[in-house]
Amino acid sequence: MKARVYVTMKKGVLEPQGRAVARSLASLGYGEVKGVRIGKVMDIEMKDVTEERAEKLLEEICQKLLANPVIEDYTFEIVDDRKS
Amino acid sequence: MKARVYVTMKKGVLEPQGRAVARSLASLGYGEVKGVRIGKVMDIEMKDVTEERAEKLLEEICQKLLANPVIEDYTFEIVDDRKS
Amino acid sequence: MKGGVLVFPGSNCDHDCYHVLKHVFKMDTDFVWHKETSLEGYDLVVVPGGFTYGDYLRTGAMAKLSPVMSALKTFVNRGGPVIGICNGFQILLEAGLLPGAMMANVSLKFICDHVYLRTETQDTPFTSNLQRGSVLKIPVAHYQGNYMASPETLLELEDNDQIVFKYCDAGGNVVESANPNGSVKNIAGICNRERNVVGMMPHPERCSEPELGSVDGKHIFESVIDSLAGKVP
Amino acid sequence: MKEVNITPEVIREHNLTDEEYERILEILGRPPNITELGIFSVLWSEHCSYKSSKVHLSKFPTKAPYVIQGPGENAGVIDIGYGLTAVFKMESHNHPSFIEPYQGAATGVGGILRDVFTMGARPIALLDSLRFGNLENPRTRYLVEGVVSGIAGYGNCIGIPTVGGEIYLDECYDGNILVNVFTVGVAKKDRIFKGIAGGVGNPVIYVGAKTGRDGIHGATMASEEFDQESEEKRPTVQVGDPFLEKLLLEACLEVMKTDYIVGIQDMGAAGLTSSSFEMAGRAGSGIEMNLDLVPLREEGMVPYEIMLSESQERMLLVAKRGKEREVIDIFKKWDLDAVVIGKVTDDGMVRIRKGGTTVAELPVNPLTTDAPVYDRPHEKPDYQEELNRLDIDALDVPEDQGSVLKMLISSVEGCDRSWIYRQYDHMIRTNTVVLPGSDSAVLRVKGTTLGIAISVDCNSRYCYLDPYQGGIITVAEAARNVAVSGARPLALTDCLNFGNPERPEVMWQFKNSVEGMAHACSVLETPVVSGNVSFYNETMGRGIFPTPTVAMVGVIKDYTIALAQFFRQEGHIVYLVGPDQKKADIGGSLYLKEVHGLVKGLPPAIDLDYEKSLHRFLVGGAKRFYFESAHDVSEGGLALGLAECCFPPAGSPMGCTVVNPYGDLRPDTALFGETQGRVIISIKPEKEADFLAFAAESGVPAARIGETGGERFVIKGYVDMHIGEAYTLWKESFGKKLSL
Ligand SMILES: Nc1ncnc2c1ncn2[C@@H]1O[C@H](COP(=O)(O)OP(=O)(O)O)[C@@H](O)[C@H]1O
Ligand SMILES: [Mg+2]
Repeated sequence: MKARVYVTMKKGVLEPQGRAVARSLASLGYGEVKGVRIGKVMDIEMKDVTEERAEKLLEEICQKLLANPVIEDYTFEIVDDRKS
Repeated sequence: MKARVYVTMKKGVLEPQGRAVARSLASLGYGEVKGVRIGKVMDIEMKDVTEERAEKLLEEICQKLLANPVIEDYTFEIVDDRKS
Repeated sequence: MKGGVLVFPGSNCDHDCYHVLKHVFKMDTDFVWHKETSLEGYDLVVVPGGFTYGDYLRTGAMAKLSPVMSALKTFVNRGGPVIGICNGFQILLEAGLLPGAMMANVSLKFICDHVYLRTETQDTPFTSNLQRGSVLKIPVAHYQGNYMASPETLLELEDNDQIVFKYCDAGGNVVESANPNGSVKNIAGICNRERNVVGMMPHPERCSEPELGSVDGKHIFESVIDSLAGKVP
Repeated sequence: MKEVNITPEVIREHNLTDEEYERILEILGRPPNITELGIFSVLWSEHCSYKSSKVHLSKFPTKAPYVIQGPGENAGVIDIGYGLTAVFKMESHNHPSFIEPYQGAATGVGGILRDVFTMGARPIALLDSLRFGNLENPRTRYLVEGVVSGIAGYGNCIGIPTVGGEIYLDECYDGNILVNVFTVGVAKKDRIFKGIAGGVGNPVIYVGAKTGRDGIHGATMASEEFDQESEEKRPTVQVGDPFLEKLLLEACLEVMKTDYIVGIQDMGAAGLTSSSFEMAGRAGSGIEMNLDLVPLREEGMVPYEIMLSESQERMLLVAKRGKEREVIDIFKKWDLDAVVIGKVTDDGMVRIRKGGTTVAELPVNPLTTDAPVYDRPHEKPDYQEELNRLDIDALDVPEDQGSVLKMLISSVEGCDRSWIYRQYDHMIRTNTVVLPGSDSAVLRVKGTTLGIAISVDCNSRYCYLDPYQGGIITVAEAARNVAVSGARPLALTDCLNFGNPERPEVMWQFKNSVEGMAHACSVLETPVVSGNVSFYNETMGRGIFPTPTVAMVGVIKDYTIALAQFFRQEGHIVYLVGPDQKKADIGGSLYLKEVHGLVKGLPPAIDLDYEKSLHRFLVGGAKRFYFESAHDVSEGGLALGLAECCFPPAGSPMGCTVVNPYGDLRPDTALFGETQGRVIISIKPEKEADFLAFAAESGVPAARIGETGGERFVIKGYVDMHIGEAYTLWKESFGKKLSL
């Protein structure tokens, strides 16, 4: 089973990478770009799990490891649900 | 207009972060997790652009700046198409 | 008196901290592997700098899950003094032993240089020999030293006198131009409410011997050694 | 696996000539299969076999009483006393860094570190020697940023300080940047490990990262002239994992404390192929391996790919039979894969099996020690004479020497390069007692009084104008940079970066550079103990300046007396020691390049016997506490050299007032000429008599030129600048140039 986890910076948290990219884009002439925020996308491969178990597992590992609740939000989706 | 860009390591290219995270999860007892690959997700905000222009612009900035075509792949999607 | 220097996969400054405790201060010192489950018998614990787990995912994120971290929490709850330096500070943040989080330097560049710190409080075991307002010259070396915390947390830090060091200029003025990484309020180091856990980005172990150009870091180790000596009869 | 037919095309794709293929048929008595052909192609590539350089490299002196291991092993080893050794080597990662600057440079660091810790040494420092094209070219800025952050990314993460280096820009490097990285480690004298597969029946153990399809053909790529087609080879960029290498480093050093290891070697270029063949070659043994046991990162990898993969962070070791478990357990502790994949045999063959069948069976020696060697034709290029012609009198003397100095202070070669080394952790391990910014960095060796001084140098303009003389100066300057810190230069490693050796003019440059270097090495008694050759730094027939980079290693008995180049206090006396500036010694200078846009003339003359006495004087004077600072005069001549003494990277600048000692020369040649063998020394007034007596006794001319102190930088009658302003200009130039 495959899942995708998105970890992004909480609203209000200044995110230096995104700011730098936005600035570079402006200096390259892409004035239309008003803002960039950079987060992480994680492709997770799991074996021998039911969808239910997968959801629980993902929730757990996001809280424990993949995201830092002080500055980050997370969401995830199961990309395919074929048992593998 | 908002868009989301995903930049991930090309298939076959080593992604060391994911490897370390997967190991760490295994040692925490999440043996079901077989693999992790970490990439970037970029939320881009644009102003005064048509959808057509936005697509072209995104394609351009992905190639020029957001992704490193030597080792990374990218995809993007326009998240909402209300003019903002 | 016995010191423990934690060693995680990717700890790099473990040897430097060990060297200072053992050879400069002649303290009985051990390396403590991250799989250990007890810190019984130690009087002082140093969480050294480095790139634990390659700084992958987030700095300190994976280290906080090591077995030794529960032992560290027990040690902290018993009131034992702990200092986290650089990546050690980041680990303490991730583990929730100190409040706030670390972001990439605003320059998006690693920075290795000498900076100046103003001592903001004397009321920790690691600064008890320093005067409030005294200035230290001390090296930094990090990519993620841009400390941030919610406005509420910042208020608490200030109200409870938990800010330990701020970046300043040579004259002790806390000014924007002396801030190497964009850290909020020029914060370089903080402590917990109970004051026995200190985290700081700069490296006192890199300036505790005259041949390294500054001995200002010695005060920090001397403070804790004196505090401990005061407690242990 | 589908058999690939060995057509002439396939042979050519593997960069093997018809003669070389004939030779393969002769050796095997049959046609090779594709796996075997791949193995021949990488082991006989320029990169692995040194086929074009071998005949010349043998001219280097390689011996001294303190040399423990000369060229031929993974790194050179010298005795430094206290039962300790310094283990060092330099290597290039030019082509990979051009394709992907961050990963190319990062894996360059990873590779050189493995070369040193595979010998049992803990690396204590890195240096980087960089060459890029013109800054006007936007790609150059991208490359500089990428390479510097790649070196930082890897070196900082693994926790080894990068304590110095050099950077030059010239349009000749536009299509071929150079990224050379040096590392030195310290090992106990009785605990040196070698890449030897000894003891029949001993297990061959694979450790570290899993094997993926990384950089297949990378070893061949590194030896190939770039052309449009190389674009297609792009997906073969290797990505480094410094965290895994840190684990590998600690695990290897831990396993080396046991008595279980017979031999060990990193898997560098050509991965499993070169490590297995070279280890068997050195031992005169053979190896049998089962590729089914190799940890793989990807599915469906065929023997060809497994043998040629250049995945990073892997090592091959041979352990004592019966100790497999103990060895594997140590790697397990560090969370690393360690697998027995084969054993040592005694028949001089490497046999490789997969899926129950033999997929390659090759004799060791013809692929390694007896690989083809070429004495390629060499010829002086016809443009050389024109290059050497310089009529200085035909050039206008600039009116204001102060503005010239400002130009040099803000040039890439003259400005502050802390923009680079601030990105490198240069203090970790708390050994750096002379920080980057001086002529050499000095590292203390804890538990002893010793300091190790290191410097990396090459003036490729000189080498272009006269490869022989340039080779001499390169070695002499590197040694001088070490000597000014008070350390005695002991031995060097090199990285010889040249164009296409199949062109006679490139071979002429190569041959002459090597001969010049060899001559200087023997007079200065600094043998070559390791090195690396990088040919084919050429794009569409346009080669780089010959760039034989040298990293010198020296030792100072008491590191607490090591000197930096900076003036320390007001009121100290400034001396210039060394021969007088000669008018002609303006050839190839930074001044000519920056002010007149010329790379012409002949490089400065140099007297090596005098140079040797100068080094003795510098080491002796430091020991006797005669000097407060010492700085070698190089690019930019006396004027820039003096300015550099006034500009400490940290702290505040110090003014000085001096006279021009060469009032009878044209002022530009006097102030900016680059006559060799000169050093600017500051001393305390009360030491002057002793200092002068010692200089006379050493046969080193010394001229008092002025004093330190004041708000201004003054060369009386020529330059008068506010020291603070000059300092700011110097500090800010590099960053400004990059952000243009
Ligand atoms: N690429 C680099 N990386 C690290 N340090 C560098 C680099 N380039 C220059 N430096 C440092 O800047 C200082 C001046 O360099 P350079 O002018 O090349 O010295 P020298 O002329 O004495 O060889 C040296 O301390 C050197 O180590
Ligand atoms: Mg020099």
